[in-house]
Amino acid sequence: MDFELTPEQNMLKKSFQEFLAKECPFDVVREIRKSDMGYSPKIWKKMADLGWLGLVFEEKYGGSEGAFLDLFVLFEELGKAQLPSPLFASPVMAGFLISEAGSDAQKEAYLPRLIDGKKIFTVALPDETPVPAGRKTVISTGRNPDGDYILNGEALLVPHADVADMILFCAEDQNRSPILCLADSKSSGLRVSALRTITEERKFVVACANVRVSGKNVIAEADNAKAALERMKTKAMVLKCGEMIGGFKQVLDMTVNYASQRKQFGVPIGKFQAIQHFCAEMAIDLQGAQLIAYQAASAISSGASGEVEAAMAKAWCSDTYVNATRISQQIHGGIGFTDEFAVGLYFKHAKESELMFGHSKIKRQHIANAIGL
Amino acid sequence: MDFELTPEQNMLKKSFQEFLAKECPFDVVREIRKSDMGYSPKIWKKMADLGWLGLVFEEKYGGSEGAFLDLFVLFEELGKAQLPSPLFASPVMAGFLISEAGSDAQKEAYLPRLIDGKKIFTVALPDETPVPAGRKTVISTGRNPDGDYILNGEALLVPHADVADMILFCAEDQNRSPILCLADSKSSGLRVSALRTITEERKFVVACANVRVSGKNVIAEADNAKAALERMKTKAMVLKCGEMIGGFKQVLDMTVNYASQRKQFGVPIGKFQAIQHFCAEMAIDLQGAQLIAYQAASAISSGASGEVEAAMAKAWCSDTYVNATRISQQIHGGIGFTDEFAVGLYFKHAKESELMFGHSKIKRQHIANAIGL
Amino acid sequence: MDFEFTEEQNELRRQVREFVESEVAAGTFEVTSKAIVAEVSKSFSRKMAQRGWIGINWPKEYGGQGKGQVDKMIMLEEMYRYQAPTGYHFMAERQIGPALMKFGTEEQKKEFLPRIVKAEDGAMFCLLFSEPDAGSDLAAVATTAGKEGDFYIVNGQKVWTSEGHLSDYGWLLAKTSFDESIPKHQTCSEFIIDMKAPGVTIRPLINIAGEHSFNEVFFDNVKIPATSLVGKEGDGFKQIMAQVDYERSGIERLLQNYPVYTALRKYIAEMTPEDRHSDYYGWIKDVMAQLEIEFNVGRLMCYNTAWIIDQGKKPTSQAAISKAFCTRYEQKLNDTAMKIMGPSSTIRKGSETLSPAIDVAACYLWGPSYTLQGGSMEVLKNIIAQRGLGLPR
Amino acid sequence: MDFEFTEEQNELRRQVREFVESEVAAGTFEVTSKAIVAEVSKSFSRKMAQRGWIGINWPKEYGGQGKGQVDKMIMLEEMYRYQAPTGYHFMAERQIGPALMKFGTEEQKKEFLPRIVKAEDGAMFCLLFSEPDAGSDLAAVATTAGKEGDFYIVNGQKVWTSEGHLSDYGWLLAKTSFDESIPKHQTCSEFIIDMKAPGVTIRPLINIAGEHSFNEVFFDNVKIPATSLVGKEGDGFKQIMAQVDYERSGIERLLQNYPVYTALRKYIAEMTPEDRHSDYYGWIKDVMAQLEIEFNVGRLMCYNTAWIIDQGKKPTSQAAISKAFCTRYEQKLNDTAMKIMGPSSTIRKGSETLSPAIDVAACYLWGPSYTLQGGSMEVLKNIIAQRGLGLPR
Repeated sequence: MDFELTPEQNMLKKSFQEFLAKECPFDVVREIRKSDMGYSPKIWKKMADLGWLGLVFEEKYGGSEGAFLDLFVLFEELGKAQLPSPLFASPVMAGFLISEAGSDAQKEAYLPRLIDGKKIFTVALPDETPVPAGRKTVISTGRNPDGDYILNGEALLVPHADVADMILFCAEDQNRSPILCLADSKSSGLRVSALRTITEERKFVVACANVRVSGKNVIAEADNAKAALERMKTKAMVLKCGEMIGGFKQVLDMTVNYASQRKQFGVPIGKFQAIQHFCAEMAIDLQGAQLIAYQAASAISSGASGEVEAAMAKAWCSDTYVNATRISQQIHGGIGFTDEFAVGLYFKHAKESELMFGHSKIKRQHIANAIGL
Repeated sequence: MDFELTPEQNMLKKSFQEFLAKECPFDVVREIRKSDMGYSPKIWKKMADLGWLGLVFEEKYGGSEGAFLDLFVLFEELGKAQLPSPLFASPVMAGFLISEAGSDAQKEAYLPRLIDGKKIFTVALPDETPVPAGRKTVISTGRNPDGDYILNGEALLVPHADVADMILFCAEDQNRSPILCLADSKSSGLRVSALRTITEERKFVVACANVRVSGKNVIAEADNAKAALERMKTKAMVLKCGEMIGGFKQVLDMTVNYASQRKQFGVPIGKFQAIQHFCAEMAIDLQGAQLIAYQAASAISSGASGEVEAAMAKAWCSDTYVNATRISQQIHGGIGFTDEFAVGLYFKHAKESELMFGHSKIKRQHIANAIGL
Repeated sequence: MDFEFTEEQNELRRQVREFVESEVAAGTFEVTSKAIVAEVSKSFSRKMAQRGWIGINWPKEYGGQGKGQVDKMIMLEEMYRYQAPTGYHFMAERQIGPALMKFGTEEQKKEFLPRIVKAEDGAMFCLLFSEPDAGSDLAAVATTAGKEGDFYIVNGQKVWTSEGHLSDYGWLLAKTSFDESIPKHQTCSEFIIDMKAPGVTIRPLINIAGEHSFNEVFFDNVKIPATSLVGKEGDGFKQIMAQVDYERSGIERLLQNYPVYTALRKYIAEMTPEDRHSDYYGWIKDVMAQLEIEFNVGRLMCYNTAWIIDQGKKPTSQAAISKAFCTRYEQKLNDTAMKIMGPSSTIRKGSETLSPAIDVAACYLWGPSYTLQGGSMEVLKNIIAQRGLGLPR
Repeated sequence: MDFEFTEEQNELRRQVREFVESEVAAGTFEVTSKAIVAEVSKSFSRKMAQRGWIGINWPKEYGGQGKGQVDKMIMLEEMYRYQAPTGYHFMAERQIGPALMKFGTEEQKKEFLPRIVKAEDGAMFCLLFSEPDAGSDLAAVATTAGKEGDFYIVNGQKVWTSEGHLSDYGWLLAKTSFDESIPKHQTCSEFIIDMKAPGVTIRPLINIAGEHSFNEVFFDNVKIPATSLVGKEGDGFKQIMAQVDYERSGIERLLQNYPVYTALRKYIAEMTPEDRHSDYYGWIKDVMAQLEIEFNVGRLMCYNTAWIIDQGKKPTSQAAISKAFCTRYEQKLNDTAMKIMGPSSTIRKGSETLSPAIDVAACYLWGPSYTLQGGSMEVLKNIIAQRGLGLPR
């Protein structure tokens, strides 16, 4: 049992921190977030050059074969910094799927460019949360006589679709069986429309009208596709937890800082018991969130599936992070409610993260099933 | 719209308060609670003489035909005083059922003695909360060739069964259709065993082995029985809410009192913001509990069914009262945790009341159905 | 004890509902959340004025209808189910009018009250109380109004001024006494200030929802006539304390997000019978029932406070309870709506496609302001504990 | 970062589990809640001692095994799943032993440490800290120990003394300095006092569950030898502060009601497939999953604190976090169990019929004590805020 990072991981963590502190202070983050591109190609290139995109991939594709925990630590730091980039969409979601389920040829074709950052990938997934039948979005597929797959339908909230070179679709065939396939974002029939979202980061609706995908771009079908998708989601969810505990830590630090400085009634508000106890509650929840998220990351890092650990981590991190950002807003008062002050970013990030991969109620269903209820 | 009692009701309320303050201070209450009888026949007689048992019954049976709200106010005061007596079992639960569903002959036969307190009635109901099939308790019934009903089975948590003269059973026939019938507590085959309960008030298991009830003691059957039962439960539940807001008010008063006097670190603990905010939360919840409980009582008093209002009141009062007693325990510290100090009574009362007639989750199911979900 | 409304009140409710629904049908305004204060429509306010609904609870001598606070609440409840745009007269009717009746000079009453009640031009007010260093601690106000002959010269800065950029006048709290020996809470006075006066600068504050409704207001040697003083010099806080109960008791604290509730119910109603046989739907039922209970509690609290006002009593603790409860309800409503509606609820108005009619995410982002403005949750709890329960200060 | 145990630790866990399960099977003790401290069995403690499990984390020179706090926690986790009756040695092993090793004289160590580690006669200790006016505010201790020659004369009263009526010795905090000019927290000292000494009177306190585990202890001119002083005169508080982290870090804070959890799972497992197709069962699944998450979080917190201790660091904030979290979990467990099990859960042990094996209602009634003793929730939050986060005092 060891609750500390290895010295190597601590060095890595420090390098993440230094880069992020230097390259993306809050002003830059806010600028990127509202920019047309939605990310900074300059910073993206630097991240790629530092090897961040290939942390856990095989060396032969340009990766460094690091531990999953290394990547988790990176996401923790990204959660603090709130830097928008295609890191989650491209190496994590698309990269994991290709690397999990793709053929050697596909890996050779795509991973090196994905890892060196020259090409940006994104994924278009079906709804993860129950929605009324009339609102379901789905990309359906059938094969034409040439053996090509033909995609039709819509996918919601696809990140960075406007700048992506390739889009990995999770489509479904007539039997509602999943098919993972890659389409060039320039494909005829493929249309991308921008969504304004809660975090101010744009996401996209990707609509397909007879988009043609050749058989060689099919990554996986049926049970293979399903399994790869589950594995990818579990890992991505845990990295999202990393992001959340990073954000949570940052929010608590900012709140304690502010409460120690802001004076009302002649004293720092951090002297008031109400404020102290709010902060103590946040510290308790954060400690729990860190432990349970690292537990899940460690499980995956050591080769376990980590599914239940991931569900527990996601449930706990979602509930507590959202709550902490609400309290931090209350403690910051009016200043925290302005767009000029950074703490609001986390309030938005927490809510978006809570809903991604399912909020705590949905996770608790998984957990209940897993413990035999 | 009027949020105050009428002058007459205020006078009535004052008379309840004066009697209870005089007759049953905490020492007496604790003594009665632990006594073999489980109630004080002396106080019971006085309550009967004051007309408390007949508040809402017809004059011809010895009642005073008061409003349901009058009775509600009485229960609010009883909730403060925590006096154990068969008032809930006899006039409310049994009395309401007989008065709602009984024939004129049955009313004439039973209500006068029930109202003058000479006879004590109680009711034996089936489980109100979902329990595993193997734990269900039920009194089943069939008819023998003479037309008598034969009761078999068990009922749990029957109040005052040891001193009751008559027990009103809610039995079920082979078709699981309910039958309300009255049996003499001395009937052959009827056995009463004592349960120690959370409040220290004893309740009872009533077991029937071929207990014979003559047809003339059947109060209602099938749909009539069902409807009478629902109406009684709605009213009893609202009176229980009255008891709960009375207890809640008392707990808050005691807590504020204690916090104003108890010193730690050289000041009354009620000066600490943590304590003040706990008390403020209790006051918010109590205000809501009072309003929503009175809303339900008023609805019933004005002749409406009040079912949804009752469910809402029960849900809100249960959750907030339980929580308030937990907080009051915390504020009282060790002293509140001893049996010598009265505040613990409410902690127990809140939990028992929460579970009677279903806790908030169960009530929310009713509410959701009622609002069309 | 009576939870029913009078026949007359039911009739008022019917009339208001009819009016609002016909306005909605005619497309006079868009049904959207958070519009009560933020949506300013002089023409809509005039329509209300014509029906006697502005100042409905004002005395007849001041152009009101002489009805009660409960009547006003009935009227507002119907208005706010559809978020009628009452921003033009909202602050003036709720706070400025009653304060002027109580503390104003005859000239001030004559000048402003009829204008407010008729929603005439030049009747929109904003509140100039909070400052960067005077939030919950209002006694720390540093803006000064020094008397010079027949004028006061105002210098300083206010912040979180809702709709300051649209208002004709501001209701200003400023320091008028600079004698250190005088207790802090006797050093301030209230003024009416022309928002277009030379030396007044308004800078918009964009909030975390990306919207502009708050402002910073700067005063640089703004010269206002001595007749702008409302009430007595040094009585500023005392006068404000008489106003805040009204500020806190309104049903707008409960209904600001009613369209979110409506949208949520519609969303749930779209679920198919198949969707409904799931643990997930069971959970939706459960949280919706809890919202229903809390809405009912909040509504009773609002009417209870209004009724207390109508009895001529001060509802200090009840108003604080009501505001604390209702604002928390609204935060919970928006939070629950996003949870139930899932990731697609993060899509904001202004999207190229799928732009939602009700911007639930924006409502969620506005949430923190509810428990800050008009008395923060912590200040309200202090009031409830100390003034309501009598705990030691 | 490694959440796995070593092979050796897994082996320890296996051995302890095997032992406890065989004891349960043999009926040596009854599996019941709240037994960790309250159930006193010298013979069971001796069995543990024979296996080296008392003082497992004590240095070998004092008869311990020289293992870590994590090892101790593994051992206790297995013990407490079945609520092994460890009351005889619990306090002495956790608190008295370590304090003596740090502050005791050679004579004191020689007298008590071997006795504790072997669970010999005369090794049971209770804590004599709290007083009627010194609860959270321990500095207000008023019991005096005035020095007279080779003796101290103790006068005063202690309260909430767990198992005082069964203990051989008390670990006493008393005032030894009466000079008003000395800061309060330098006026007290620690002593070992014979609970059977003349002048010691023990009065039982019956708690709201109707059970006796606390006591009042009165001292009327109790004469104790000067050699009873532990550590330095006036260092009482400083010494105690070094002990409380251990007091707060234990896994007993999480597992005191494990039998309730077991009973609850059994109860739910009895539900038929038909029962399971209901919103109600969906709710049960939901709350049980939440308990599962929180149990996991609490367990990680316990092991984390133990690990910090093993690194030779002070876990002040983490121990406070862990105790705050775990005690709240236990209150929630009992509350949830009663809700799920419904009205029949109000039936207590000792009923004529249907007397439950696990007295869930009693566990619920014990709940309030968890967040009071060993540092109230409020004191813990103050510690977390001030010492953990560095907020101003």
